[in-house]
Amino acid sequence: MRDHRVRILSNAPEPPAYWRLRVRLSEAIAIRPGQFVMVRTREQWEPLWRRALVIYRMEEHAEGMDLEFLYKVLGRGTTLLSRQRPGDELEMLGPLGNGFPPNAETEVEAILISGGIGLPALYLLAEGLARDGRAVRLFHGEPTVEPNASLPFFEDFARALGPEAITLATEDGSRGFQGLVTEAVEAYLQRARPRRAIFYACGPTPMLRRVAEIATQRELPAYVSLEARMACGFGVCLGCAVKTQFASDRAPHYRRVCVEGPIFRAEEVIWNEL
Amino acid sequence: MRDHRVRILSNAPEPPAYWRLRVRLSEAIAIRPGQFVMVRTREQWEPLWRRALVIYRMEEHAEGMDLEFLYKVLGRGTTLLSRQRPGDELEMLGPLGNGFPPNAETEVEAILISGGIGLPALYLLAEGLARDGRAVRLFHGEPTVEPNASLPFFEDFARALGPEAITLATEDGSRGFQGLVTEAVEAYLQRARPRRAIFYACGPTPMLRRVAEIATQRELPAYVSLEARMACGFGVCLGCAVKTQFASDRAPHYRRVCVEGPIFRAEEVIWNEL
Amino acid sequence: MSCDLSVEIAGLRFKNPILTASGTFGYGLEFAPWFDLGRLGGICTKGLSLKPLEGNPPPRIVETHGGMLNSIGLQNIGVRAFVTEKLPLLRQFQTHIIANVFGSCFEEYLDVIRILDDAEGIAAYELNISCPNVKAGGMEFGNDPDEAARLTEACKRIARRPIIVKLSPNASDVVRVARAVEEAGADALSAINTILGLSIDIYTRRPRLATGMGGLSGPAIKPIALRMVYQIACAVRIPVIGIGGIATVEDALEFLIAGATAVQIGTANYYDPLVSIKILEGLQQFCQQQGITTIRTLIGSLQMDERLA
Amino acid sequence: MSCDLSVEIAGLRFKNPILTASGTFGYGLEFAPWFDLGRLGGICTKGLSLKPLEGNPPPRIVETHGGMLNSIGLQNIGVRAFVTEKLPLLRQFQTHIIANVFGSCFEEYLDVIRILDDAEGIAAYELNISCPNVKAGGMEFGNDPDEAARLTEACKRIARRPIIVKLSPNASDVVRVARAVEEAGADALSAINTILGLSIDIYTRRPRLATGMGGLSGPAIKPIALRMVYQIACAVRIPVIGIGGIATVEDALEFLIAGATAVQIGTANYYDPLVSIKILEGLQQFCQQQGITTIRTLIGSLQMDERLA
Ligand SMILES: Cc1cc2nc3c(=O)[nH]c(=O)nc-3n(C[C@H](O)[C@H](O)[C@H](O)COP(=O)(O)OP(=O)(O)OC[C@H]3O[C@@H](n4cnc5c(N)ncnc54)[C@H](O)[C@@H]3O)c2cc1C
Ligand SMILES: Cc1cc2nc3c(=O)[nH]c(=O)nc-3n(C[C@H](O)[C@H](O)[C@H](O)COP(=O)(O)OP(=O)(O)OC[C@H]3O[C@@H](n4cnc5c(N)ncnc54)[C@H](O)[C@@H]3O)c2cc1C
Ligand SMILES: Cc1cc2nc3c(=O)[nH]c(=O)nc-3n(C[C@H](O)[C@H](O)[C@H](O)COP(=O)(O)O)c2cc1C
Ligand SMILES: Cc1cc2nc3c(=O)[nH]c(=O)nc-3n(C[C@H](O)[C@H](O)[C@H](O)COP(=O)(O)O)c2cc1C
Ligand code: FES
Ligand code: FES
Repeated sequence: MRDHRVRILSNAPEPPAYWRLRVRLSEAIAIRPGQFVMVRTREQWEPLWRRALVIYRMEEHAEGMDLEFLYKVLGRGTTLLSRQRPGDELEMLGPLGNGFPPNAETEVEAILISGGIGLPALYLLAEGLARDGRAVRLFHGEPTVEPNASLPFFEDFARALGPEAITLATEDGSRGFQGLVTEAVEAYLQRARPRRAIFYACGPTPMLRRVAEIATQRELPAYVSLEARMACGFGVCLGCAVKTQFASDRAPHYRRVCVEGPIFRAEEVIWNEL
Repeated sequence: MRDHRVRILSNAPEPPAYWRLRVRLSEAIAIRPGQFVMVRTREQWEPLWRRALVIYRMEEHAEGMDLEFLYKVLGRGTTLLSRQRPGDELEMLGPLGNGFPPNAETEVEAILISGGIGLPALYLLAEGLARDGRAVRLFHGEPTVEPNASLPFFEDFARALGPEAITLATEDGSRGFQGLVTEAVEAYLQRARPRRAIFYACGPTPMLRRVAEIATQRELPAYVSLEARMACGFGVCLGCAVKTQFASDRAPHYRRVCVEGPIFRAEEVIWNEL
Repeated sequence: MSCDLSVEIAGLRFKNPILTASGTFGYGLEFAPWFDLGRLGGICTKGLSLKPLEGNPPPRIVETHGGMLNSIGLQNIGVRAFVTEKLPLLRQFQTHIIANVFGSCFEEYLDVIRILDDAEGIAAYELNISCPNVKAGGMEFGNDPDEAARLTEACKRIARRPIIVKLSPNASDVVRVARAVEEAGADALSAINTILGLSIDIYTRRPRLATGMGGLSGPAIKPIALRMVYQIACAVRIPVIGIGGIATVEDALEFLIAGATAVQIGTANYYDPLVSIKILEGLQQFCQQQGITTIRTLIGSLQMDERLA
Repeated sequence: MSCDLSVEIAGLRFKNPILTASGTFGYGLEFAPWFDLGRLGGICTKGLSLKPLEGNPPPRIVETHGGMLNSIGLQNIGVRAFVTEKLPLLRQFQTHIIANVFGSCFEEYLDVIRILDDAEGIAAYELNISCPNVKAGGMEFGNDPDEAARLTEACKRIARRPIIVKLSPNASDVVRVARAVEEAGADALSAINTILGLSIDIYTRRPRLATGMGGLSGPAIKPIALRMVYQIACAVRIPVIGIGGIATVEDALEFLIAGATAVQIGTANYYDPLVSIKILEGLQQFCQQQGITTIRTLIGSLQMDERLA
């Protein structure tokens, strides 16, 4: 964990509704899938807090390392970020958070589920599992997607997993499966009946809650990547607390999304206190 | 006076210590020499206030009008401005302020005096007087100037006035006259003894005060362009007040630099209350 | 369907709840080149005193993070010049003119009101009680509930128009002052005025304002102002006008939801002369999107857990 | 020539006046990966209570212009766990550890201090009196000068280490509280804690913090904090530690010039974990540039026109 001064290589909008940011670090650092950074622009006085971005992709090379991020422009922080140009510098604290646990068992199919801007949390995981020869499927949901738009993130995942391993769900049926991504997952489970499976999910809370329910019903393990308002990202403000329960015999208590998370086992999260 | 949304054409550093900004307005507007604008970048939350910049040069053309500014990077506002790129938009309120009065008399030599970033206030005035065939001299002071640096602003004035009409003074003698710009003016007055002259000055307060003294000693009229902290620039905050006295029989009272100024007659300014 | 934005305060109907704050909108006329003043719910004039006031020596303002300090010193042309020079032009606009009034002693407040009472085209008076009370050794009127109440009562007795008392956040207990002036007959309250602050030039080791301390305004104070407005609105029955750091339509909505019947836009006018109209349009748009047919359903709709309030 | 940055507070010598504020620096150890904690003048720990506290439900924080609201609910591991798990590691750094202490009643404050008194490696106690006093119906201890004084006295009586009382800006009259606790024996004061504020979600019409209101901190509050620190420093003879919105070396210098003997850096640690060291280095540099040989000549050097103060 350091406060890296990084240089922007590219920063541009990308369909359906994201921005892709590529930056260069002067050194290679160890990153676990699902870890994030806290970022701010140079001379940024407002907003005060840095913004959390999960590390989408990375590439080591002779000059150090390039990192890629996928983000959605929502408010002040991401608007400011979207106005930065190649050559501009960012301050990037990281890597932060626990990241996804390594998958010890080999015979298990990894089912990755994302909604909207939850997607970038899953790429390094997908790539790593595929590299290890595991079975991996990605289900990704969007509200809507232009029928003819090229989807660069799709190609990223297709290169890593093969195109047949990816399912796109759109709420309005504009492309792929019509319905919620969790419905696409359930349809798949009905159809393919994988013997052993594990869920990795990132997306809006209602989606994660539904993933947790499906996991419970089918007695499958599930990891979810949570979001919370973060002032620091490294464990000192206690602002990002979520209520969790580790084993049924211990009392529930707050854990920090930025340090003990953002990845939690779905059954440890007390969903109605989120 | 409008809040113009303008597009940056160029914005780059320029010796000895300034930045030159060129923007395009979609319409031509009437501007008096010495008038200013209040400017902020898009989505600027901090700093809160716009920053005052005098209109340095202008050029009308078929698509509207280009304005040029010369500025010095001092604090938050100008740092932010310096990080804007061609294509970015600015919000520009103006033109504001009274501007220099038209020079009615023809036989008078106009002596323009500037220190540091006071310079841009004088270009449109110089150009206008020269166009009208008046005698104009510019005296400009800098703390120091690289001996071999090209000085683009010098060329601007040289084109308008002829190079022989311009005197550069540097405090360390690195170029031109060695000493304060007001000393250069006095040396000139001693030497050339112009029969009738009028001063127009913009620069740091001590310089302006000295100009006022010289004007009083020699019984010459003098106009000075003042600076003040400005929250609005259009007369409603009353923050930019300076104490002035119009005629010896009227009590001194505060006037707004942004509306009744920034140009004042030197003898109207109560210098020890600035 | 467009939303009914009108609200009622002190028996007056305001076409919408967007007003501009005293001292940040000149005498109103300065903004006439920018937009039709008649679109505003109301305009609070620069503070008016009996005699013209020259104001404080410069520097009078300094920027801070998210705000500014001012010590203008209540510079104004005096109530008589206001009535003869400004009011005739101002009252032609279809909006409520609220005359902001102050004095350095009781009698001065009353004198200013008497003069205004004789003039046409004023809707109400707003008493600025954040003024040094010369008789009480320079303490603000607004610091002491009893004195604020006495002042309110005296003004109510003579004024032929409604009295809005503008509360000072520097009072020890603003809610107590609010209750006291309500009881004394105030028709409405406005809150907050600026918060006392300080800024220092580290090189000269002097305050950055010539007069020392000054009043803090702007987005920086919004959370504090909103909290106070909420607390005041809970404590009184008369309408409260919310002020403090409002710069966007979201800010204005927060104040309305917290219990303000209307809002005043202050410092934001300086860096965006069109901000009040932008907020008004944003409000109309928000209500339309949310299917709100009258703004009055929004006012005071904050759901605060009782245990927490 | 390098400047002597050391200052004395409550009989303790601090190598420099840059401390970190309670609740914004964890238990200190969280920052050990970032820099040598021994470079700091001191570290104020997260507030410690007798029993571990779970804290408030989320959302606990919200960003505002130039600041943030928090309602963490004083979550902490409890004083005993602090003494056994954190202190042994923390006291190895060459800096003063100040234990920030609170309770929901008098006895709890005393119990916490008793436990800490038995431990090694603590320099002083900082009493957080901005805590709801359960016995006084949830009112803050810090709101009432008499109660604050009684608490200070009780703590002084038993503590074997100096007591710093941390003042609440939400008190009706912070200067009166300052005077009262000085008289009750406080060795030093620190000011200010967070200012009560509110932020509302306009879509849900609920507060953005689960618990309703929260404490405002960050650059937004600096002018207010600086004003209060100046007023307090003028009113008491014991040292004052300045807190509130410090983010740059200029900010820290303003507080020292206003009369603070040292400062604490709070919210800025969140967005820049190295900020306290940057400020320390900036301070050293400033003194060198200005030819200041001891920081003590700077403290309280504000030239305020007497008529204005
Ligand atoms: C560990 C972690 C990793 C993250 N990784 C990524 C990433 O890789 N890419 C990415 O795009 N984002 C990511 N996020 C979310 C990202 O940090 C936020 O989107 C960002 O902070 C928003 O900042 P802002 O300044 O643009 O918006 P703000 O101004 O802070 O607020 C956003 C605006 O949108 C509203 N808003 C915020 N969230 C929601 C919501 N869920 N629904 C509706 N309105 C909302 C707010 O109320 C506000 O009006 C991550 C968050 C966490 C905690
Ligand atoms: C009518 C008018 C026209 C102007 N035209 C121009 C122009 O054309 N070009 C231009 O460059 N500037 C011009 N200025 C000045 C310009 O507005 C300021 O330089 C600018 O506002 C500084 O903003 P900032 O945010 O960079 O600095 P801020 O952060 O606001 O403050 C500047 C920093 O530098 C310090 N500082 C400010 N002034 C001085 C000083 N005189 N000496 C030492 N330190 C100082 C401050 O204390 C602060 O630390 C004009 C001003 C006025 C009133
Ligand atoms: C420069 C300035 C001058 C002001 N003058 C007055 C005044 O004359 N009378 C008054 O009641 N309030 C005055 N105020 C206070 C504002 O009306 C308002 O209450 C305060 O600024 C908070 O709102 P804001 O944060 O939106 O600016 C003044 C404020 C500023 C910034
Ligand atoms: C999230 C958070 C938690 C805090 N917890 C405590 C605490 O436990 N005890 C305490 O005395 N002050 C606490 N404070 C107050 C700070 O120590 C400090 O007084 C205040 O934040 C103002 O300083 P700042 O603006 O630099 O942050 C906390 C502040 C924040 C933001
Ligand atoms: S974001 Fe500060 S503790 Fe997690
Ligand atoms: S800058 Fe506001 S009145 Fe001149």
